[in-house]
Amino acid sequence: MDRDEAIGALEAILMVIDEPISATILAQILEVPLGELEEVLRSLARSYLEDSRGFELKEIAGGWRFYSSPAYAQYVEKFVISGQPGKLTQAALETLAVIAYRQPVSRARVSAIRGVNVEAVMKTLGVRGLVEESGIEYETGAVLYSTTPYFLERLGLNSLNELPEIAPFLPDIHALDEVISTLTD
Amino acid sequence: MDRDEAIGALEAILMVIDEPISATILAQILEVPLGELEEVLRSLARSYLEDSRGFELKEIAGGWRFYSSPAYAQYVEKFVISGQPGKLTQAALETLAVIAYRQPVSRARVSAIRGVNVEAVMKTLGVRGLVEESGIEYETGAVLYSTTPYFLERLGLNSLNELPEIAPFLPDIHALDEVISTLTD
Amino acid sequence: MESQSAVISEPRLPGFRVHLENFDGPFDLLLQLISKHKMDVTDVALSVVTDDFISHIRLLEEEGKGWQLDQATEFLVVAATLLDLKAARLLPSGEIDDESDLALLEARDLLFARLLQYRAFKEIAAIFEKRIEVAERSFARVVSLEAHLVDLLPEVILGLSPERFAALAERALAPRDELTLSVAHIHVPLVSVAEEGERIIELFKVRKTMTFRTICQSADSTLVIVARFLALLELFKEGVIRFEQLVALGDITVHWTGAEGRKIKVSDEFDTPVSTLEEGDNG
Repeated sequence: MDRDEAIGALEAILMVIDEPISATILAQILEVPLGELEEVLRSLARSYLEDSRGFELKEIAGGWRFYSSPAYAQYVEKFVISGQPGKLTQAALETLAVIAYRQPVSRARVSAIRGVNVEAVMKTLGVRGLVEESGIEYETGAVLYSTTPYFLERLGLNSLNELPEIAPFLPDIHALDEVISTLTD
Repeated sequence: MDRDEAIGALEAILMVIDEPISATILAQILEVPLGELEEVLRSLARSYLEDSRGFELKEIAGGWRFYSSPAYAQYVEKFVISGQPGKLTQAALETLAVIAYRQPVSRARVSAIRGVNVEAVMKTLGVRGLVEESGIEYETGAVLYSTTPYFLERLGLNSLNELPEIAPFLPDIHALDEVISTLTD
Repeated sequence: MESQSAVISEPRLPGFRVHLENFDGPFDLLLQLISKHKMDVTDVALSVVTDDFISHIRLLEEEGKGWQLDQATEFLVVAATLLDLKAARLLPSGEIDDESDLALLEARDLLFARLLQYRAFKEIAAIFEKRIEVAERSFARVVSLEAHLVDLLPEVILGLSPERFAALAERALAPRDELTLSVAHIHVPLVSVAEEGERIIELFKVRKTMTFRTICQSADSTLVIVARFLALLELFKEGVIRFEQLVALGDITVHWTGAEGRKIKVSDEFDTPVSTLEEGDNG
C-alpha cells in the first residue's frame, strides 16, 4: 500500500468511527508496519493543523479520533446550544418509547420494530442520557439498551413499574416482531 | 466573516453532528447569507474530491454531512458493522421505481403498471421505510403512497429532482399513463 | 448520473433463449426487436416461446437452481402483454371504416405502450439497484457529541405525561399493516360480466342470430367488449348459443339455440376481483 492509499484509508475509517481507535488496530487493518502507520497519522494530524482545518486528528488515551478544532469552538457551542432543542423529535420519542417497553433490547430489534435505521436516533438518546448500554444478548452478542434513571426522572416516575401498561389486546407481539425482523434484517 | 473562517467553522460543526444538517441552520449559526453558505459548502465538497480525501461532504435528503469515500469502503467495512438491510428483490426494485416516478400513487395504479398484484411487495417497502402513505385520492378514496426521505438516503440522492429522467426510456410517459389507466383501472 | 442512452440493458431473463423459425436468440433481444418495430409481434409463435421458457425453467430445476419465481413472474407479465398485443393485431383492421375499428387500433397501440412502459420501469429499477450499491459504499459520520460539549446541552423536555408516552409506545409497537385501511372494495370492476350477459340475452330476445361485432357495437370501452366476450363463453357453457366462423379471422356469428323463455343466469365468477396472483416476494 502506498502512502496516498494509506492516508485515504485512514481518513475514511477515522471519519466514521465514534470511539477512538488505536494505531495498532489500524496498522493491522491496513497491513502497514506500526511505526510507519504512526508516522502517517502524526503527519496527517500536523497537516490539518497547518491548513487551519475545522477538525483535528488527536491521539487521546491511546486512541485516534477526529475532533472539532478548538479554534472554532464558539461556532460549535452556538450550534450545540441553539441547534439541540430540549425537546426530542417525534422519531426520537417513538424510539425511546419502544426501548422503554422492550428493555433490554438490541438496536437491531428496535430498528426492525420502527422499520427504519435507528442508529443516529439511539446515539442521540444516549448523548441525552435517556438510554444506556445495559448488557449483551447471549445468542447474538448484540449490545442491549435500557432506559436510565434520568429517563424516569424526566417522565416524572419513580420506577419502571409505574410505566402505564400498554395494549393487552395486541396479539403476541413478540411473535410479530419475529416476522417483522425476517422482513427487515 | 471571511471565507477561510467560514470553512473552518463549517468543518468544525460538521464534525460534531450526528445527523444531516441543513444549509439554512448552518447559515443562521454562521450569520452568513444562505446562497453564499451553500456556495462554500459545494466548493468545500468539491475540494475534498479533488484532493482525493478519504472522506466526502455530501448533501443527501436535504442535509449535509461527512461520509467516508466509497473508494475506501473495503477498509471501513471492517469497522462498521453494516447496519444495511438486505438487498431488495427485483420485484421490490421495480415497484419502488414505479412509485418513485408516479408519486403520490395508489396501489391499484402501481399494480396496473406492473401487471401483477403488488400488495405484498408494497407492504415490504413500507416496513423497510422506503415508502409511506401520503394521502387519499379524492375521487376514489384510495390510499396514496410516496417515497420517504430514507429512500433518498438509500439511493444517495439529495432530492427527487435528482432521479434520472425517465423520458429517454419512454417518450411522453405521462400521457401514456393516462390512457393506459382507462384500460386497466 | 448513469448514461441515459444505454437503453439496451443486460438480459433480464438471463440465459433464456428463444428458438423460432424466424428468430433465434435471447428473449430480451426479441422483446427489443418488437418494441423497436423491427419485428412484427404476429410473426412470433408465442406457443413456441412458452414451450422454450418452460423447458428453460425445467433445466434450471434439474441443475438444482430451483424454481426461479422472479423469472417466471416476469415472463408471465411479458407473455401476457405480448398475447394481448398479438390479439389486438390479429383482429381485422384494414381500412378504418367505422368507430369500432378505430377503437381496436387504439387498443393495439395502448397495449404496445403498456409493454414499453413496463420495460422502462425495469430499466429504472436497474439504475436504482446500481445507485443503492454505490450509496452503500459510503458510510455516514454518526458520532456522539464530544464530552466537553455534552454539558452545554439543555435539559431534555419530554413534554408528555406517562399516559401519552404509553399511547405513543402502543402506536410505535403496533404492527404497521393493520393501520392500512383496505380499499379493495372501491376498485371492484366497473363492468360486470353478469350484467353484460343479461344485456346480451335481451338482445337475443329480439334477434336469434347476430355477429360478435354487432353485439359489441354499443360497447363504449375495451373492458365492456371483454366482458361481453366472457359472457358469451358463459352462455356457450350453458348450451344456449353456438358460434360460427366461416373464414379464419372473419366475423364470428352467434346463434341462439336455447329454448324460449328459459331462465338463464350468467355466473359472476369473472367479476370477483383478482387477489390470488401475488408476487412471491418478501424482500
